[in-house]
Amino acid sequence: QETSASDTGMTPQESSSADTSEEDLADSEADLIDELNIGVLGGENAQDRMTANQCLADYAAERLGVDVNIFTPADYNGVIQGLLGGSLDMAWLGASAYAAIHLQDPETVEPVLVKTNLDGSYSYHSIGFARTDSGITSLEDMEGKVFGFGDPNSTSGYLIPSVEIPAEGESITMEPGEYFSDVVFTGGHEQTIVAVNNGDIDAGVTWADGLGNWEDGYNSGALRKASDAGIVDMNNLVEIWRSKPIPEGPVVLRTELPQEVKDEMVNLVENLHSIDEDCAYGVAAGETAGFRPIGHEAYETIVEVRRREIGG
Amino acid sequence: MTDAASTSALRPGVTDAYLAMVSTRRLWTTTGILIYVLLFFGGFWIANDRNAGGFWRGLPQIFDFPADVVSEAAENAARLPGLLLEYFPSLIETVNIAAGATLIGGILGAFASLLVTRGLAPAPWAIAPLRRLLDLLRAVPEIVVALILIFLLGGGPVPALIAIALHTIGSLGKLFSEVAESAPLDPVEGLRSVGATWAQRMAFGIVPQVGPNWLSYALLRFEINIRASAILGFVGAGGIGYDLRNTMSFGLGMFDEAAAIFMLLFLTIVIVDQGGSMIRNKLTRGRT
Amino acid sequence: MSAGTADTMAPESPLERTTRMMRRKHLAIFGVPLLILAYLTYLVFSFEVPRLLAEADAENARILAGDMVSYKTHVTRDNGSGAVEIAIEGSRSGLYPEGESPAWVESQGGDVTLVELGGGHVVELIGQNRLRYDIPGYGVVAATASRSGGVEASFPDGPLPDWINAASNRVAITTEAGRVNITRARTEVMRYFPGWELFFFTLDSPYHGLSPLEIGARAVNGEAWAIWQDVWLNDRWRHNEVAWALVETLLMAFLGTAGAAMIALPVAFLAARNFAPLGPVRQVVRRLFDFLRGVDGLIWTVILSRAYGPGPLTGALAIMFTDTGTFGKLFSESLENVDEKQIEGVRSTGAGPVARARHSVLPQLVPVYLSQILYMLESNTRSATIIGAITGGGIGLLLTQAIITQKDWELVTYYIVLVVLMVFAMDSFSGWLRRKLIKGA
Amino acid sequence: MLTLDTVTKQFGTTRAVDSVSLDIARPTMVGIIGASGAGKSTLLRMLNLLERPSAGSIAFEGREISTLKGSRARGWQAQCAMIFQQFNLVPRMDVVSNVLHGTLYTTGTFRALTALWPEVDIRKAISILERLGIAEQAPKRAEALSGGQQQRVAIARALMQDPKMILADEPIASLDPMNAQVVMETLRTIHDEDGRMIVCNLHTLDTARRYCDRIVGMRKGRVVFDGTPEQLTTGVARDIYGADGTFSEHATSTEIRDRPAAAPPRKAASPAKAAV
Amino acid sequence: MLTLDTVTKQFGTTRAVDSVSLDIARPTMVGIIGASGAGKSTLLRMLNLLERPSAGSIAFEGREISTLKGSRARGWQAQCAMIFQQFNLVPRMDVVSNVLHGTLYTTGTFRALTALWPEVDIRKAISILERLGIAEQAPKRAEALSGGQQQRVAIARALMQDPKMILADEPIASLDPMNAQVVMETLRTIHDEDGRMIVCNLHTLDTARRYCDRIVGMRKGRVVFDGTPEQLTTGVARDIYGADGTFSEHATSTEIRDRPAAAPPRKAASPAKAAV
Ligand SMILES: Nc1ncnc2c1ncn2[C@@H]1O[C@H](COP(=O)(O)OP(=O)(O)OP(=O)(O)O)[C@@H](O)[C@H]1O
Ligand SMILES: Nc1ncnc2c1ncn2[C@@H]1O[C@H](COP(=O)(O)OP(=O)(O)OP(=O)(O)O)[C@@H](O)[C@H]1O
Ligand SMILES: [Mg+2]
Ligand SMILES: [Mg+2]
Repeated sequence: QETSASDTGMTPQESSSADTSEEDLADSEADLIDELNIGVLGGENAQDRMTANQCLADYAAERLGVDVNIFTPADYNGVIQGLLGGSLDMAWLGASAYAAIHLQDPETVEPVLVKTNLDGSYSYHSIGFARTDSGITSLEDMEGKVFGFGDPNSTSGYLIPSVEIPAEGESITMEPGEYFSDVVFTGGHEQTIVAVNNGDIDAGVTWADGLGNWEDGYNSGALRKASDAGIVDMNNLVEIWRSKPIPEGPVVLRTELPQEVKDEMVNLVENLHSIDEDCAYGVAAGETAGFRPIGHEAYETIVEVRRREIGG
Repeated sequence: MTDAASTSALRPGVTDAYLAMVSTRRLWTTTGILIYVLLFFGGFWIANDRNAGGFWRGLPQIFDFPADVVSEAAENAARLPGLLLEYFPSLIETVNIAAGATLIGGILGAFASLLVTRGLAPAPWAIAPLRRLLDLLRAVPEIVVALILIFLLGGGPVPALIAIALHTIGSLGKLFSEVAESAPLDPVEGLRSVGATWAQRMAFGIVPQVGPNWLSYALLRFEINIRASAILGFVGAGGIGYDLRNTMSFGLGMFDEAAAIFMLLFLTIVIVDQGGSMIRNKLTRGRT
Repeated sequence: MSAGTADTMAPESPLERTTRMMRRKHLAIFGVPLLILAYLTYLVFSFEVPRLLAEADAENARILAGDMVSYKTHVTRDNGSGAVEIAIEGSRSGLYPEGESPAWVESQGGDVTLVELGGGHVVELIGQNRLRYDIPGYGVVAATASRSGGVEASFPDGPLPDWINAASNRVAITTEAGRVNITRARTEVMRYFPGWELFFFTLDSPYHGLSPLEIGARAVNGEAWAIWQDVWLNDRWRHNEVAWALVETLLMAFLGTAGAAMIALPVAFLAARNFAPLGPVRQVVRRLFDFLRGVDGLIWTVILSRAYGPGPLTGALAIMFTDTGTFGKLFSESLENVDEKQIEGVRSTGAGPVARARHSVLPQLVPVYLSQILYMLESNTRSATIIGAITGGGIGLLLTQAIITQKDWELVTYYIVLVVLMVFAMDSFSGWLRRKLIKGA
Repeated sequence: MLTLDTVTKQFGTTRAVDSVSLDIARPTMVGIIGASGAGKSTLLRMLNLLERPSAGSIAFEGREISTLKGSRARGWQAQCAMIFQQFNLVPRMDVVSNVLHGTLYTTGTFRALTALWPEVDIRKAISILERLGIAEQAPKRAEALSGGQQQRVAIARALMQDPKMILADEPIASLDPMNAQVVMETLRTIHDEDGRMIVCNLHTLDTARRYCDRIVGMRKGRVVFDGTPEQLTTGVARDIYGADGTFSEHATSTEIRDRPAAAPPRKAASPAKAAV
Repeated sequence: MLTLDTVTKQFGTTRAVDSVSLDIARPTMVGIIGASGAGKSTLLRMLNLLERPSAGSIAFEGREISTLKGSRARGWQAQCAMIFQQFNLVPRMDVVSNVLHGTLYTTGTFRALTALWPEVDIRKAISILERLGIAEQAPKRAEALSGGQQQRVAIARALMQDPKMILADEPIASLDPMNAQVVMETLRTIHDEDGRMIVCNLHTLDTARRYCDRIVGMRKGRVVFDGTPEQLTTGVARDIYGADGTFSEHATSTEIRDRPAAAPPRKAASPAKAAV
């Protein structure tokens, strides 16, 4: 997937706008839009999300000369609806959530940037896990057990595992009551981890970068957060499945935004790492090598998968 | 008439006092209305400003979402009966949560109400603290208790049931106590005079009198609890709310299922609402 | 007394009739509780209560209760570089600046960092990857972490107690004094303190660690505004945003209730039998009210979030839609119960319909409406909390998100306290207004 | 002045008022008596256009009023004030506002909506209240007043209309004897001083005899007696009330017997004095 | 039997009962009379332990009862039945259940709550109702009965307690004269036939005179008269009621005057007959 990302280079305007003086832009764009609304997905509590992204909003407001607001809807669907309805202008989505929007209306948003890991890759994994003391170590042991997804719009928490797990074995299906005794949605990555840890479900899927050590919950991801917070003891959990690499979701902008605004935002986020490292850490929710341009093509596979799985 | 004129000349005080009263009243009314208008439009402006979408911009889009749902549902109209059947068990779970919570909350609320009613309470010193406790139970939104219990007990209907039941104890306890407070105490005194215990006095002297009214309030609460139960499902407590959230989240491709769930929920609410108000009318009118 | 003499076709004696009545009564007295019991039993099994009880984890409750009223400070060593970081709650906003540390963490020169957990518990972080933990009453645990060899630990003799969880790549020790985690990559020592950390000032504030007296003195010396700013814009607790969230929640409740009442007020006339003689119109309006109510705030919220996105307006409109139905129904019912005498009295003077409505109908309805509206305002304050959790606005969102992410229970507690206070305040405000407007004048 | 010609009112199958013809040439104080259900109220309500006759005509000063519609009908109502047994005040509003309702026909819609009464009207209302001896109650809510006071507020509202005719439907039926006397004397004084026509339903014979110039007896919707108080003998009363042998006039009395009946009612004490 | 020694009851600043001493040696029918507020009710309520005396002692058959607590207090209440002016029945429950409430002290709570009354108690309740002439009403709700019938149900409940003493607090004050007579005659018969002590508050002199053996007069909480009916002259009554010259015994009467007073009340018709 890395190649497909590098295919989408910068547009000419982007490089030129980078050195345009800020005041000019602020003046000329004031009447293009009256405010910019950024939606930020879940995974952390709403307040931390606000805190982490406030600096981005401040930079954007300064550059665009309009109010920039951060919104932290309760779930993926909140952001999706906001983008579809046009009340949100920008968001960093999961791949599946992007696909959902694209399927419903391809004209609504366009992907512009993607976060890259420290090693330059921009992928992560869906990790299946269970409690150590349950004796489950692989998908074979899960027959007749309860399996848990996260949010229906999550790529790693639903879309990818729902396609790849049935491919792991002849008899495995995702239909509740067939291979698994039940298949449930817990609502999110955090809920999945707690549900597995509590024994409410026998195994679940969540996301991790797959780098570093299992006992730390890997270098980043939902498991790491839960482990750091002391909610789970990684000794008590065991990895039972791992997906192929999943492309990181795109930063999207509403298509209808004026080109100048789009350029300005792309420029800002792409260079955020060099402008303000702390801010970039917050926006990217962890160590990152920065954002780099990407286009729709990188997500065609996911869109196709989603179309097949869910419809639309 | 001359008589009237002369007296009015003698006592102009009444007229002046009244005119003064009228003008202060007008001042208060005007100020009140101004404050209200200011609060409403100011508040509206703030809400509009802090919202992602603006009021006027969103107005023509209000039906976009229902239109999506309806069009997909219409395309797959043939599936609808099957879907209704498929999600019926979830509906039952939602209704069960509401019914169980109303039942448990109602029974405990009834006990609590007797403990906090002046004139009936066996321990008058406990009235004030118990009332505060009931207030607290009412004040905490169900969703808070439910989510914490989901953390402690895991997802599913039980946290929702407990959360709604706790809230129900608070609100029914208060309402029941208001009813009990207005019940005549003659029968209680009559029973006291024969040497009846507190429990007997309550069971025979109060409960038969307030029963129909209590039942009527409990039914109203049941209606409210069905809605609460659906909402809690939406945040992870099972039932039809859980399915609604998932199908809604899936969006296009699952909208026919969402439509079926909408319909089930809507019909249930309307049926319980209408049926409930019919029974309640009977209960409260069939008295006296 | 002489009833027994007339044998043939004798009407039932009082005793027989009483016995029959008693039997009917017994049916109800035993039947109803039995039905309730049966239903509850059914619920117990259909909701899998026994399984739930068996699996309920007291540990979670302990974490929750502990976290609500205490915080922990992490001392983290990177087992690769040997660098030590101290951070409250392990979060970046609570990071101690380079070179600063709380008194219980002591850099012993060289490579040794001494962490005192209190109660005689002392942890030594030695070099880049070694650890020594002296546990009073148990003994010394020593561990070395390495990329290749995992975590090699030595424990005092005897079986491992259950508060030590040791695996080849990870050792976790939880004592009453604190927690120690060693993995190949990191060593983490956590000490717990009661209270809400950094509630007023974050570490980077010049006022952190000052006593209230000192702060008071500085405030008097003209720093009041700066002090206030530091508290108000506190990076961790973000009091300003919490305050805004409360305002948003109240706004949703107020705008929703007031808007619904204003719409329902005139429309309700069309649904009242004694004011809308046209049957079909009445039926249509009534069904509309039923529909608005039946769709419920939850669904309205979901529907409206497409058109309006996240925020308080969406919640306010959702409440407004449902409550227009509720008020419509309530108002039209009160309209049907108005006292005709007063209206007739005004009518007999030749007053027109508008004047009649204003001077004889309205005075009767105002107190009824006001108490209904205020009651709904109270209840909508709670609803707005919930709806905010769905639409993405207000204190409800903060609260549910904090609960769902499950680590910031002190934030959860803070929000719950605020919500409860808000609801109490709203209750007493509406009670005050009710007394003022209805009983007063 | 007022002419009723075979006025009939049918409610479903009951004929509440049955071909009543009456002619009242001058402003008189007319009492209408009759048993419960005789049709007294219905008759009065038709005069005020609160009900429409099923048949027959009602004319005042030559103008047919029973067919008036809309604003004209309300114009007639404004000229023909009505007083009710249950006072029919707005209990939650203050006394003066209740009196001011008497001006609602002439007040513009905006004024009516905002209740911004002109000061001159307020002064007039209070002076009427003073005449009736209840000016002190002006700022109170109507519901805070005793029954007798409330009925006087209703009379004040009627006077506020400055009507050509006052209709009173059992104005004293809800009052105790003392208040009943005050109210009836007030009405009589208004009749005597202002020369307004008063038609008053009464259910007690002695009151009718004492205060009215002309008495109309009704039974089952029909007029069965029409004459002076003197002509109303116990025998006639028995006919009107359709009573059997046990009929006792006493039973319908509300008079206060231990009061000095010496002062002839026609020259009763001034209302201000009567109000105690 | 019953001895009251300087019994006093203070409510805030009012002394409702003030140092009342009484001694009733045999089961007598005692009437207590006095104006409203004289302290009659308070005295009776103290005897039944519905109130506790502020000072003084109440002893029954030598046992001090005013200090009894908990179950013992309820045991005394079970022996000392009380009848109220407002009947104090459970209006929504049937008559038999109301009567059976008289056994609540001895019936277990579970039995009572589940209405599993012992068959013998049910039979007894119905036979008492039969004795009082209202057995036909047994399965009806108490609220469906007339006042007189309800008071007889209350008496039945008292009899069900098989009490040593019956207290009656103005048992006939809410009843019409006819029913009042039936109830008083019932009480008298119970006294005569069962030999139970009856203490009965009354606010009419003639009733007290007619039915009681001994009359106690109270005024402002104190006993101001204690003697036989014969000793209760109009002069004494005037003292008790603190009435001025206009005091008319008539005003306190509830007797049915047009009934033949011939039959001496002591030998009144049997209750069954009295019930019409
Ligand atoms: N709105 C109505 N609808 C149907 N029947 C009515 C109505 N108003 C009055 N009636 C009937 O018309 C008859 C005359 O009633 P009306 O009230 O005029 O009698 P009344 O002489 O005023 O008696 P009362 O002394 O009881 O006021 C009665 O039989 C009454 O039931
Ligand atoms: N619970 C109470 N609290 C305060 N004062 C009381 C209470 N009960 C009675 N009183 C006062 O005690 C006095 C005696 O009252 P009590 O009811 O015993 O009089 P009574 O003779 O029964 O009069 P009545 O004929 O009105 O029943 C009265 O002044 C009454 O107001
Ligand atoms: Mg009438
Ligand atoms: Mg009394």
